[in-house]
Amino acid sequence: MSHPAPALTYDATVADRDVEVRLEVAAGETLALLGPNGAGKSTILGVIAGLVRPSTGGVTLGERPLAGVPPHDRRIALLAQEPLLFPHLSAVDNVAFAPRARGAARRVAREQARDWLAQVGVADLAERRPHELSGGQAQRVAVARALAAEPELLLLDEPMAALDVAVAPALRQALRPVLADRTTLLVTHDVLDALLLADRVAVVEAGRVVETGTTREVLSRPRSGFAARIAGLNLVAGRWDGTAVVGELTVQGLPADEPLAPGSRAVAVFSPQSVSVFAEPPAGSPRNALPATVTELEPLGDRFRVRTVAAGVPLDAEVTAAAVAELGLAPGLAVNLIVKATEVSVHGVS
Amino acid sequence: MSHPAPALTYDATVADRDVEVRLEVAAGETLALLGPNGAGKSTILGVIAGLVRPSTGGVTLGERPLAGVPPHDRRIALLAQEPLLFPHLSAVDNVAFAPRARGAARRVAREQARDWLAQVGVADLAERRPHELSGGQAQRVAVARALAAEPELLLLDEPMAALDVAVAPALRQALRPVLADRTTLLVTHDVLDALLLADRVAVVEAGRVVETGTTREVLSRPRSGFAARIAGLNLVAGRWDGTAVVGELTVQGLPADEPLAPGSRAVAVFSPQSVSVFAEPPAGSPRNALPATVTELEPLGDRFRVRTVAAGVPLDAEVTAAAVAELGLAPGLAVNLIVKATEVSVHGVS
Amino acid sequence: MTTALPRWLYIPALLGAAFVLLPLVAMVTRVDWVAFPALVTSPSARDALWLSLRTSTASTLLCVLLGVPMATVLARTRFRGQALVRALVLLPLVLPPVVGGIALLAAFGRRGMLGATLEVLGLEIAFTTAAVVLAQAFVALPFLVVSVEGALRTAGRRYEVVAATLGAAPTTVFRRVTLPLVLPGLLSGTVLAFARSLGEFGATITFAGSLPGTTTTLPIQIYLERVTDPDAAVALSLVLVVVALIVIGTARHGRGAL
Amino acid sequence: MTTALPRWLYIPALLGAAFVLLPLVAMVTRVDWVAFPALVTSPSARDALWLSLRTSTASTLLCVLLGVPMATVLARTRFRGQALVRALVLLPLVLPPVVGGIALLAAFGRRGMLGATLEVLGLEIAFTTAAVVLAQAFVALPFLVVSVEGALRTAGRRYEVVAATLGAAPTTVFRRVTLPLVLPGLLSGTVLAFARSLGEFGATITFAGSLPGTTTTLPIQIYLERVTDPDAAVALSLVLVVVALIVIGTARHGRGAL
Amino acid sequence: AGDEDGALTVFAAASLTGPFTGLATDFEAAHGVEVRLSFGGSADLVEQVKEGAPADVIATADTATMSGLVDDGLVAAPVPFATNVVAIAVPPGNPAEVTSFGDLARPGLRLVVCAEPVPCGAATARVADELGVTLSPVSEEQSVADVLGKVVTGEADAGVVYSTDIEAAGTKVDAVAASLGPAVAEGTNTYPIAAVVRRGPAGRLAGEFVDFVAHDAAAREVLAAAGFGVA
Ligand SMILES: Nc1ncnc2c1ncn2[C@@H]1O[C@H](COP(=O)(O)OP(=O)(O)OP(=O)(O)O)[C@@H](O)[C@H]1O
Ligand SMILES: Nc1ncnc2c1ncn2[C@@H]1O[C@H](COP(=O)(O)OP(=O)(O)OP(=O)(O)O)[C@@H](O)[C@H]1O
Ligand SMILES: [Mg+2]
Ligand SMILES: [Mg+2]
Repeated sequence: MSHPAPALTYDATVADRDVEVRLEVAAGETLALLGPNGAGKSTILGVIAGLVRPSTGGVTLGERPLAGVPPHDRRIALLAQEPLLFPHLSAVDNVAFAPRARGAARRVAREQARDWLAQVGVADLAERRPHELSGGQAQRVAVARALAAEPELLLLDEPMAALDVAVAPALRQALRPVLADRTTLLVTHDVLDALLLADRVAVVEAGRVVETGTTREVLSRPRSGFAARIAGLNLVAGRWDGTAVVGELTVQGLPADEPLAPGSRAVAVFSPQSVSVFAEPPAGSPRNALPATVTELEPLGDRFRVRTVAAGVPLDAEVTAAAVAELGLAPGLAVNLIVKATEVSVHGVS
Repeated sequence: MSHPAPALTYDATVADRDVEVRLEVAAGETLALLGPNGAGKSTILGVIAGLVRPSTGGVTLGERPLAGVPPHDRRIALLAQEPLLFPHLSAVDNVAFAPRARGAARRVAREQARDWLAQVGVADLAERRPHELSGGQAQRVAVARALAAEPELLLLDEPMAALDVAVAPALRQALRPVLADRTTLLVTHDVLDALLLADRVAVVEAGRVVETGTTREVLSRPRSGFAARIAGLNLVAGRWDGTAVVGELTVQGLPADEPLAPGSRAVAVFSPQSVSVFAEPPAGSPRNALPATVTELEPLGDRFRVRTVAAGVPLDAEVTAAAVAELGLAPGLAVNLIVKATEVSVHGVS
Repeated sequence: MTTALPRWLYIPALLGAAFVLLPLVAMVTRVDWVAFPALVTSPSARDALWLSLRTSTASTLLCVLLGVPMATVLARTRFRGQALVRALVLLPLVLPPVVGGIALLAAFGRRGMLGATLEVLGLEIAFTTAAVVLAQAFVALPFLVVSVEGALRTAGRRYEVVAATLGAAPTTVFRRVTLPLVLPGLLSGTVLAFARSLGEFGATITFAGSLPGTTTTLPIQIYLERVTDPDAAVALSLVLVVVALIVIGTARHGRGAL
Repeated sequence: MTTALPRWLYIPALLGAAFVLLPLVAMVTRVDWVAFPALVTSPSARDALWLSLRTSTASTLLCVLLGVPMATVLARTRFRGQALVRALVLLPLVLPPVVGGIALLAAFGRRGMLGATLEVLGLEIAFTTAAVVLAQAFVALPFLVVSVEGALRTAGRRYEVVAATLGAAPTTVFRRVTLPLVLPGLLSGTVLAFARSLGEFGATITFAGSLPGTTTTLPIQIYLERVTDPDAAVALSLVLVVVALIVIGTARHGRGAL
Repeated sequence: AGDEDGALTVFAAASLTGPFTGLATDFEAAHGVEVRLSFGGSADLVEQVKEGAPADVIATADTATMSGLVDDGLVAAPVPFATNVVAIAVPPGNPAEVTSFGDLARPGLRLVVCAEPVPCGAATARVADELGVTLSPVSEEQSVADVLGKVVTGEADAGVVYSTDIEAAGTKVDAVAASLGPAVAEGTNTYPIAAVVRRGPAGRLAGEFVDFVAHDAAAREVLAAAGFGVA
């Protein structure tokens, strides 16, 4: 807890799985790993945790090269893709395992464990054995168990899989403070996880890192095929004033999960699909009318992605080919971008 | 394959898990089970498959009461929440297991298995052992294995979990024809799965069915708390004319996954958040301007849900409180609902 | 995937290995290597070895045929008195083999429970090679049952359940899922049963007697030689050891290849 | 979760059960119930039973202390010659117990390899109660090693890996994950080792001789009585059977409660 | 062992179990010491003594086995103290109607004998030789007890064991009277007893026990009553 979070340098090859990757995670930073099935995400986590032996290269955590360091000495906790709860221990004892392994007294460890269980919303299942839990419940207990290890580096392999939609936001919120002061690698298939929990994103395809960058960069201007399929969001940063994010642009929206304190840093997120392009600002319910200039038109099958700049902020809209023709869209044209406030989710930025 | 799909009647209690449910699935119908973690979804599937003994009540498939019928004689295939691939068999032999158990020759069974593997996009992994597969790859092989069983009743427990976003649509498409002529129960956390694959939806909360109905009803007018959190979509049915779904209303949109043949039945789906409310039809990129009459205003925290009727079709919009005030929205008011075509996904209906 | 073992664990492990290996090494040092070839190739030794191999193979086969179903029923069903049945089935393990021989006589002997029945059927078991096989199977069967039942329990039923939901009938499940999954346990059980059969002495001599070529197995030959020719006894013991090592080694190798 | 067993499986299972149970039943019918109480409560019988219980307990303890680490090292590490070591460790299973006794004498006897060393230390092992314990442990150790190694292999390393990533040092992993997970296998291994110790005869009589109260265990007593008093032998065998049943039953019960 | 704690340990051949148990009690009464008895096959006992078993006195079933100890200088001069003769034992009622040694060669008869290396087996072989009878036993057992066991259970139609064993078995077996005919000498074993030399000269008590068994009149009577020949 008290040691400052160390930085991670990863440069290793796992030849028989054809995974050859270089990655850096700064101290305290959370890096999201995105990529299709079989891309090598779990393999990377396995190498870092000391469970998969790289054929060449290795991993350095802070000043420590981890080659030859056994898993339990790495101060790295791994939440694997399967929950793998210890079948002979109750939920609370599963979570108390790491505190007890660190030397905490049984009572203290169980108390901490109960706190963690409460944070992931399954406090009432503390005494259950793993085989008495549903799939999602087991997944949550596994998350609590990994968090309770309070490691220097946290590796989370799809922590939100199997969770119901009502729980995921709550869990995301529980994770945020935990990840804030801890170096973390987070494997996810969900852009929202990346957006809300990660500082930077690395996209892995077929065993290679095809793109890295800050979450905003990658999600708003994806260069890799995979990222483009799942991201391409508009992001506007600023401070929350109670109804809008105010920065270079003012964008009204609704806080996504938690209540935001006015004045706090926030980012407004909305998809290009939700952006309408008008010649003139119309009268109606949409709260956001942003004057912008078209910079580029990019065909996307039967649609076009309209790239614009509004007060220096790049914003995209996605419209049909018919709309392009009707509005005569072309680079240099001044337009009004209309976005409904209910389509804009606002997230606090720590 | 050749037997006509039977109907399912479920009326059973599992006392120690507090799951007490009545359900009917018509012959050939696909029922989606939605609900939070621990609601009892997997338990219901377990009872149907004959793996969980109900404390009272039972299950009838077609004319057959299933009480006392062992799992293998039920002609029911279950894709469980964990892939549970046979560790001693390669991927292709896992999938070939059911055909071979039905008596197919080894070569024939393997050929069928390869087809199924190709359909879920992992044909190249046929010879791999389960421990050499990534999480998502294993999940896909498990889906193929369940489908290859060609049962009278198919039980799928979160078939899309662990799949990357790029694969999910393809798998959904592979599932559609399979589910079309087969009675199916599908547990999912994803509304889109329910929408695209199911005829009807049942929402389970805390061991009770709190809502059932056609997918359209439940997803567009959810009455239960859980469904409301995840659904509330606008659905407009009609025939696809190449650019729009034409029915009582004409709604332009983009086919979601597959190319649609003009003239085929289709449904346009868009969320209330994407619907803007205008006093007058504006000029701009949005392709859909639908005259409607406000029927009701429903506060939703800091937002309002505006219920309207357009040409007899109920359509909702979600707007901020400020917009309600500015536009003077009230029941009876005539408005224009504006929806971008890129926000409307069009799905073929079989 | 690798995790380290506690260091201290190696100390008792080495001690244990020394405890088992030392006597074997000590015995080997007593072998008279000059006379060895003659001793182990004498006709009586060759007869005994050949008989031992044949009977042990037969009894192991019998153990597998009876023991695998027994283990499966014990591991996979529940019935009244199951605990008692399991304990009784394991009894030959605890019974001094001589007592086992007495019990076998009481059942299958000429004056035994089934004696009259067997006589009517024209079956005489006592003093035949068949008696050797029965005696060996009686003492070896529990080894197989224990190994396989343990493996079945540890493997659990999850995969069998999956197989059933895929429409596989019980026999298919058993053949294509259960057996392959417990193959390591079955193999080590088979090795144990074979080894125990190979070493069986007390029950054999009590139930089957000792006639060269018919019922004098290698252990009985060793026991006999011990009195007249201790060198020969040690030499034959070594042969037994080598045969056992080959069997165990082969089985482990096969298992490794799975 | 329940799946059916193939019906035909019950046929060989019942045959197997009959094969084991019939001799036991036949033996019981031979017991002279009138004389029974006197026979089994004679001082020599009581001495022998008490000695058997004490030595079997001690040897089982020794087996657990040495065998669990051995099994763990065999199951969880790889080293050159591992296959050979494993085969050698299993050898006492195949060795006729008498040969085992000879080997023990060769190692620990007065004329044995360590004889001189032990004599200097003032330790005489052969023909003492300690020798009984060693002889029993020698033949029983492989049972424990096989059971525990099998359980360790079937349980796999997945949970140990998880424990390590949670920061648990090897000793913690071993104590809090490995051992609890293989507890069923450990328990049945312990029962097997105890049972085998209780029934041990050949190695004991060779290595420890037969001195009433010191080395005459119950099986040796039975062997001796067999000549003079077959009724007593059968009665004592029954006592052994009952003790074994109690031990096995208790252990299974404990295991069930886990 | 023995002397230090005032106890005397006697190793004796299994066939001596009956008489020696009585003799030990008598000796204990007379000398106020505890006598501990260990019975077994003669060869086994000799082997044990060679390996350092704590015997003070050893009595074997023939002189050949004892000679091994003499050669190694482990015992003082052995004293012959009894003889035993092999005889034919049959199940009660003699179902196979065996009346002479010659009958044992009858085809189909299930005969069980001791293996040749065992003293009683050696005696049996000598008798068969002398009488010119070719035996084809169904089993050659390791010990008298095993032979007797097969006769008692009726597995065998006849067995050759010591006459003392038939005596001790009481009604469970019958003896075939005068079965050896002229080969009695060949069928007779001489039992020697000797004090074990244990790190220094044989203990006084051990010598006294040897004396007692070999020469005490009461002791001789006990042996005779058990069917042993006492000269
Ligand atoms: N033990 C193994 N031996 C050989 N290949 C393996 C092994 N485990 C995984 N692979 C392969 O290595 C590649 C990377 O797998 P990995 O588990 O890292 O993927 P992933 O990115 O985590 O995928 P997912 O999203 O499906 O979990 C895959 O092609 C997989 O099939
Ligand atoms: N073996 C069991 N014994 C007792 N309770 C159990 C057992 N298995 C599950 N439960 C409980 O029964 C309830 C229903 O579980 P079920 O697995 O059906 O949930 P689910 O709807 O599938 O949830 P999820 O979305 O997390 O998979 C849960 O509260 C769970 O804790
Ligand atoms: Mg993965
Ligand atoms: Mg579930």
